[in-house]
Amino acid sequence: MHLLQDAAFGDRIITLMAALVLVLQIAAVGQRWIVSSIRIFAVQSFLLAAIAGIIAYFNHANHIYVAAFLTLVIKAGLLPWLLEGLVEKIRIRREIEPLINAPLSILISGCLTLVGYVVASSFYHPEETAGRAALGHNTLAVAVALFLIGFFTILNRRKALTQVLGLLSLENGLFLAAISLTYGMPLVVELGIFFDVLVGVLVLGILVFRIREAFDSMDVSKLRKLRE
Amino acid sequence: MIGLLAKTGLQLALLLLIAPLLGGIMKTLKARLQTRRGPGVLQCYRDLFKLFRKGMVIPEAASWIFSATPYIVFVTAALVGLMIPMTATDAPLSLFGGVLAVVYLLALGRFFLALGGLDAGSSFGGLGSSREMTISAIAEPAMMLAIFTVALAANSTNLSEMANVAVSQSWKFLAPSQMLAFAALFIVLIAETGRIPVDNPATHLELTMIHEAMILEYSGPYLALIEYGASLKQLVLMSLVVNTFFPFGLSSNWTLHGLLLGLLFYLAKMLLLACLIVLVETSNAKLRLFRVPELLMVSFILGALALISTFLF
Amino acid sequence: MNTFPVATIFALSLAAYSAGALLSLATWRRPALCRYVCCSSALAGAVFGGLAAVLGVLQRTPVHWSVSSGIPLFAYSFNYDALAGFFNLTLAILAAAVSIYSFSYLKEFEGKRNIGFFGFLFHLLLLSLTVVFTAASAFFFLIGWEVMALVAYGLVTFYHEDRETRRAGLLYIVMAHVDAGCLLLGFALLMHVSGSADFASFPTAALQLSSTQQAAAFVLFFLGFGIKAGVIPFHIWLPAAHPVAPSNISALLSGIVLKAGIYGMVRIFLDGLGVLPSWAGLLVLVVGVASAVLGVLYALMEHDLKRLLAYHSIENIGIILIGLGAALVFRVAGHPQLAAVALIAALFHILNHAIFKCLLFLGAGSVLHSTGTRNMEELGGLIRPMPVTAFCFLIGAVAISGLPPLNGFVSEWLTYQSLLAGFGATGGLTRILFPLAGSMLALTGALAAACFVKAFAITFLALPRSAASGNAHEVPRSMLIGMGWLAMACAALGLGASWFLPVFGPLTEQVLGQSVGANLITGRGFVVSTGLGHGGTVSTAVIGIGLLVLVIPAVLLVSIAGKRFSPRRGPTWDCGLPGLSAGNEYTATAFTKPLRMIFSVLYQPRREIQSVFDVSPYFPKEIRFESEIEPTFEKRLYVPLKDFLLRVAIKMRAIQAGSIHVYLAYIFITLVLLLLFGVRR
Amino acid sequence: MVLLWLLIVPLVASPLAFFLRRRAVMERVNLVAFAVLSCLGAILTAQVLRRGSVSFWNGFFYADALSALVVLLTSFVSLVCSIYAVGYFRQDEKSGVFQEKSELQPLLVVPKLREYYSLTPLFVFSMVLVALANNLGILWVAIEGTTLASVFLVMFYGRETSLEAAWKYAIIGGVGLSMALFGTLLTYYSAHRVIGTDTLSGLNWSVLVGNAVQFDKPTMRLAFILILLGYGTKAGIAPMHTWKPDAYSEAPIPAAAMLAAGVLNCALYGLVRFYILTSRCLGPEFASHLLILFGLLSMAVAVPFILVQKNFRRMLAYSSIDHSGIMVLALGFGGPLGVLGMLLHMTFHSITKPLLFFCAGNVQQHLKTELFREAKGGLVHSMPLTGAAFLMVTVAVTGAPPFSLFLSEFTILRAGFSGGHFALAILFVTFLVAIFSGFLIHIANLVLGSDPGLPPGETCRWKKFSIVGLASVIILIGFWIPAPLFRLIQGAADLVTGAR
Repeated sequence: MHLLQDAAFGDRIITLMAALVLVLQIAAVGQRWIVSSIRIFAVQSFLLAAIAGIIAYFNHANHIYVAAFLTLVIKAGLLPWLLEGLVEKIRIRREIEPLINAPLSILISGCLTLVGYVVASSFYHPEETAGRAALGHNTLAVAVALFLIGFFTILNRRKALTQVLGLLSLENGLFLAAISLTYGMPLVVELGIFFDVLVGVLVLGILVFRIREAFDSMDVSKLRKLRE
Repeated sequence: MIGLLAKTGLQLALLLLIAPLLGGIMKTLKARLQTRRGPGVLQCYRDLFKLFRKGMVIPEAASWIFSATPYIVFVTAALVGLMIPMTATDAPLSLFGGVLAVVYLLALGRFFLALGGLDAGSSFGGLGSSREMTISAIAEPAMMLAIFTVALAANSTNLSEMANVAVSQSWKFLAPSQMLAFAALFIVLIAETGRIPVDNPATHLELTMIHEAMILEYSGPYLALIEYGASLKQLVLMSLVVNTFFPFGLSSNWTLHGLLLGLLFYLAKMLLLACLIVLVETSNAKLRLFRVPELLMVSFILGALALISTFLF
Repeated sequence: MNTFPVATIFALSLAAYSAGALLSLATWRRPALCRYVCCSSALAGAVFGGLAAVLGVLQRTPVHWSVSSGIPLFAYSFNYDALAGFFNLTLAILAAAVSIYSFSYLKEFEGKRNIGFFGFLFHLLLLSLTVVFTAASAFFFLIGWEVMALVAYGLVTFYHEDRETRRAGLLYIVMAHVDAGCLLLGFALLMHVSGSADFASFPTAALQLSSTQQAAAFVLFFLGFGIKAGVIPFHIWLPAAHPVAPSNISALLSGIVLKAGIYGMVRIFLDGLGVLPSWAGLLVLVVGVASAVLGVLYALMEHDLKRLLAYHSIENIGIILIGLGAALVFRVAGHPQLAAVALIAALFHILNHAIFKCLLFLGAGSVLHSTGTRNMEELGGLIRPMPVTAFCFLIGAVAISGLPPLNGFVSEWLTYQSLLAGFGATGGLTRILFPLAGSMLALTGALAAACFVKAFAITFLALPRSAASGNAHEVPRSMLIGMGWLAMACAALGLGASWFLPVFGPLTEQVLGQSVGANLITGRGFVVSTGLGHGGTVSTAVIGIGLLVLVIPAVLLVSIAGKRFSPRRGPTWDCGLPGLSAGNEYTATAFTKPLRMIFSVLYQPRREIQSVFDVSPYFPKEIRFESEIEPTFEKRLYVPLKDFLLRVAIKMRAIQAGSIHVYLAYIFITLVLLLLFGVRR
Repeated sequence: MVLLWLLIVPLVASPLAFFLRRRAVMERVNLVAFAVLSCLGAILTAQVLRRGSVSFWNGFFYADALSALVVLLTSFVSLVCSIYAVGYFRQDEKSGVFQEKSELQPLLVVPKLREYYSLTPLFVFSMVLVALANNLGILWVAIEGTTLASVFLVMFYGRETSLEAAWKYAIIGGVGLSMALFGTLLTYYSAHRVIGTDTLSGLNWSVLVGNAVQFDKPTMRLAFILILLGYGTKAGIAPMHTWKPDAYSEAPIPAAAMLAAGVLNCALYGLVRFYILTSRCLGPEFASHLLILFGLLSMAVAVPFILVQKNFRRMLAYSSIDHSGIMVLALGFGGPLGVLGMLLHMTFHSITKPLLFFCAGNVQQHLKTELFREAKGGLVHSMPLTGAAFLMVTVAVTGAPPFSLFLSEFTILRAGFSGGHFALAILFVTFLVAIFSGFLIHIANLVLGSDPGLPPGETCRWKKFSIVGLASVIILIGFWIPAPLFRLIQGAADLVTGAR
């Protein structure tokens, strides 16, 4: 019972989950099947929601519950569902070779994780580690790494859809950073951001659909008509 | 004012008298050096007289420029003659035009002579004009350098001033700068007066003609005017050289005695210079047209040396 | 002196120009009316401008007034001092001539071209020139400057259907913008020090300039103004752009627009930058000499009448720069009197060149107008059908060759005098430069004379070389009046130089604090001297009179000695060759052959001769002769530069190859690098 | 209150246009809406000039001189574009662009026009929101909103190429904006120990700027880097500029003009807001070094593409890259002159740029090509008005006197000198000259030349009107600037430099 009041315990849990998130992200880098990378994203989002929930629970910050809930619904539920629907519609399941082959990509994401740690440590404030207010602070590195790796995924993948997935996991990184640094933004902002993400994915989805129809493939590296 | 007019009249008369004589003398001297009897000293007078009395033909292609040219050539030469000291240091019109004016007035005459040469539309006229303008153009810088060297000594381009200064400091002409300048100017003189080795005044071979080609279409009085102008120009340039470099006997005022003395000295000096020219003429062959620039380049370099030596020595 | 009228009259001329611009644009649908409006308003503006200029030159105290734009520090401020007055006077003389000339000249546009638009640009050109000469602040000056360039571009490309014209126009505007850039930098530097855009604040600010800053500013301004003035080696746009414009505009371009560059130099070098070191002056001098000699040498090889004149503009700009450079050197060497003389030589040559170059271009315009060709090899014999034009052109030719008694001679004489004095006034080996410059000036003069013998004789004398010039006709009266007015100006400024020169008194006093204008004149007012007590004297008036008087003995000789003075017309003898035809005549190419061979090092002439024969090579049916000289600066300097730039640009296009992954990679790499840069302490 | 109306008007106009599906009505709705918007903008300007700043909903919406300027420019641009759009789309319809079988499906006229006329107000709404939002998070949301609203405008014509352009625009924009969001987050973090997180106003700029000095410095450094990259992407600063040529050349002209003259300002506005915080917190050096670097880089990148350009639509994009580079550079030069120069440049650029697009649009619609090679010159014979305007605006947009952009560039140059960046100033001028030359050479060869014998191309009154009107505004503003406008700009500049 007392375990559930111990900030240190929560902190460990959060760290563990964050590590999981990172692992998932790196796994997604090597992933070939679109559907499974969508699922990976869903799980990742679920973990994030959980982290958010734990932070909210441990320092009684109610508005983070909202954020957690939204993440759960939109990112772990709605978006994966939409995307899988899209995959069904356009019947393209398998990602063709990424620009950089899997082992090398994974190596690079390792390096990016390192960069994440360097960046995070540059404004890491040890005096804040004590006490419950500091919950999840050392997940920041994971967040930055998540961001960078997501970015890397976008420029590494050929398929329009996987680029969208990369964009989403990059957003996840931001979310993790947000909750772990400042326990989220003001609620209005959170709502706005979620709304934007939703609309953005819809727009991109429509785009993907049209591209599929126009070029009967989703390979964006074929989009090279506009050039000097 | 009256004095000025009198001087002008006097010098004009002197110019018109001596000019043909000088030409004659040079012809005779040349003939003698070539062991010919040659024409008399007065031959040029006879030629002019004859030409003036002849009728003339004006080409149909020609315009009024053709007819204006002889007058302009003659007038410029005469006017220049009034700006340079002959017997006395202060020439009548020297206040109104220094050596620069002299050079440019002669250029004016040449300008119209070249136009006249082209006006008739004959290919020889064009040939002559082209060559004349070319040679005079490349002779110009050398002449200007030499003149500058002399003018720098007097710190003036005013010929009377230059003569005065020259008179006041005797034996100045022995200074290396003066000698070099003289050499330079002498070459230019030969080029300007169209004598061997640059041009042959006696030839009518189409390939070698320069001055003669220009005036090929002229005849009668106009030809006479042009010839007269040419001899005036020659006289003017020669007296320019002698009086700026060897100003002996130039009378500083217009007294009768001074003038007569000055006249004697003047004639003597001119005779010497004439001999020098004739000597050069007879001892050289005419150069090919495209060797002339080299000769003039030599004179340019001499001029430059003269200039440098003014403040080295 | 009461300064009130200057401002008002000047404002009137500005108003006339602006109104003219708008009116001619408004009436473009009715060409005839438009033509009247255009020319009359320009003439009115010129008259007012001239009036204001005369007052402005004579007045001692400058007039200054200013109009605000919305932004502080950017004000439209005028300053009408003696220098501005002088340049406005030049402008006014030319503008009057051109607007009279255009009255008939524009008639050929009717129905073919939009006279309204032409008038609009024409007035804007005059307006911007006035602004350039009177602007009191760098900002306003730059606006006038650039408007001038743009309008000139519009006028140069007026016949834009022709490809060459478009190319020339572009070359011009690009060079013009480069010079505007240099000026922008130079002025920004000065304003950075002075903290104000007013010219008036520059002299005091210049005292705080470090020597390197001063040098930098000088170089920038010399580049800027030099390009505009077309000094070698920045001249390439000039012979391209000036000929292709309508002739009345070419006259203005060569006559006065080039002078804007010189105006800037006088304004800035003598007034704005403090006392420049002597190397600056010597640089100007040397560049001047180079421009003069090379300009005339290239002009000799031109057989396009207007291009030939354009190259002569380069030459004369060089002569002007010689005077200016000498003035700069003398000022720093501590001889203000001498500097004043040199400056007067330069300024007077500006005025003279403006007049006779304008005259010559108008003459060329008339020739073009009535024969339809600029190629001298197709002209000839025009002196009979168009006697007045021929006479005016001859006056211009004599004047530009610097022959007495016309105006070109006086300014060159003054230039010689200042060079001569320069030898004594400066120390060290550099003093050699002055006499050498003098001799080069002499070479220039003689070559110019040769060139204009060619230009006049081949164009106007002997037999016509083509049908076009065979049935040429004299141009309408207003064109003749325009030319005649300038011809008279040439004669007046030549013969009356000694009465005109005192005008420069207030000018030099303003710029150098030395008023020598008055004591340039001795001998009852008709003798010009250097005003230094030594150096020499000349009197074009007396020379003129002398030339006239001495005609009497000549005539006497001819008519008395020659009793039977009866000129008989006959065929040209030509050493007995029968049947003279235009084919026998010397061509322009032939005329300059000796010089082409003598200076072949410079020209690198290329010639090819094909002879077509049927029986034996010794009896050719026809011979095609073709000869051209190498445009050294274009070939060696500008073309390689252009090619290099384009090659680099084309290589750079690989950046935008179309692959979104590459695009994202740019951002990603930038991000990572910057993050690592951001975290380092 | 006026703030609310500024937002409501476009927000209402969008559904109106969507449901009243008749062309004439939709056109009118847009015209009226943007006319009203411009009036409101003027009113806002007046209020700001009087009171210094206006706020609403206890500071949720907040307008000072800077935001007022951006609102004014946005409304002006949208009005001009809506006028031109009428003529433009009528011409499109006449020449049957919509009917022709595109890759996807035969596009019907009304739905397409509906798409445009209902999306544009949303687009404008989000641009206005950018200027009025006090909360930096909302600012970000609004800018993201501009992207989302304009993606469909970019792929309006539904060609393969426009899909490609839209995709690049969306992805690059999305990535860029997520960087910006990260930056915002870090700013919030670096501020939260000073202000505290729980309050809603924790991200309000008006609150942050007060105590920016105590922010956590290393965090702020990273925050500014991310913001610069993020909003820089939206402003098209090299090397994040790559989406611009594609998007600009594919979008219909009015939308492209709004992207170039409207969104650019919004992105730079966001950048400036953060620049203020950063320079208060870290001092100007850190920010200005980065800004100068990216500004010059953008100009340098623009030069070669303008010099050797085949397609005049893409050329306009590079010009706008160059201009955003100039503004960023000006901000980097800093000091009162630099900031003033930047804001002047922003104003003049937004006034001048649309005309350039309009002329290009006319040419493209008349010649049915956007390649110089196929245009073959001689345009002035068939469209004298457009030709003249095209040349004029080319000169104007490349910053030659007497046009207004010269004033701002001159100011920027002086800022460079007073900042002691002599070499950079020389580089700046060199780029300007090169760009002028490249631009003029291309356009002159397009406009001038012998008559290719095309039919006269200027029939539509709306297009003529918009061109003549805008041209006269440009000429006027070149010589004289209304005092209130300048006071507004000056006020904004003081705001940035902290002089007030």
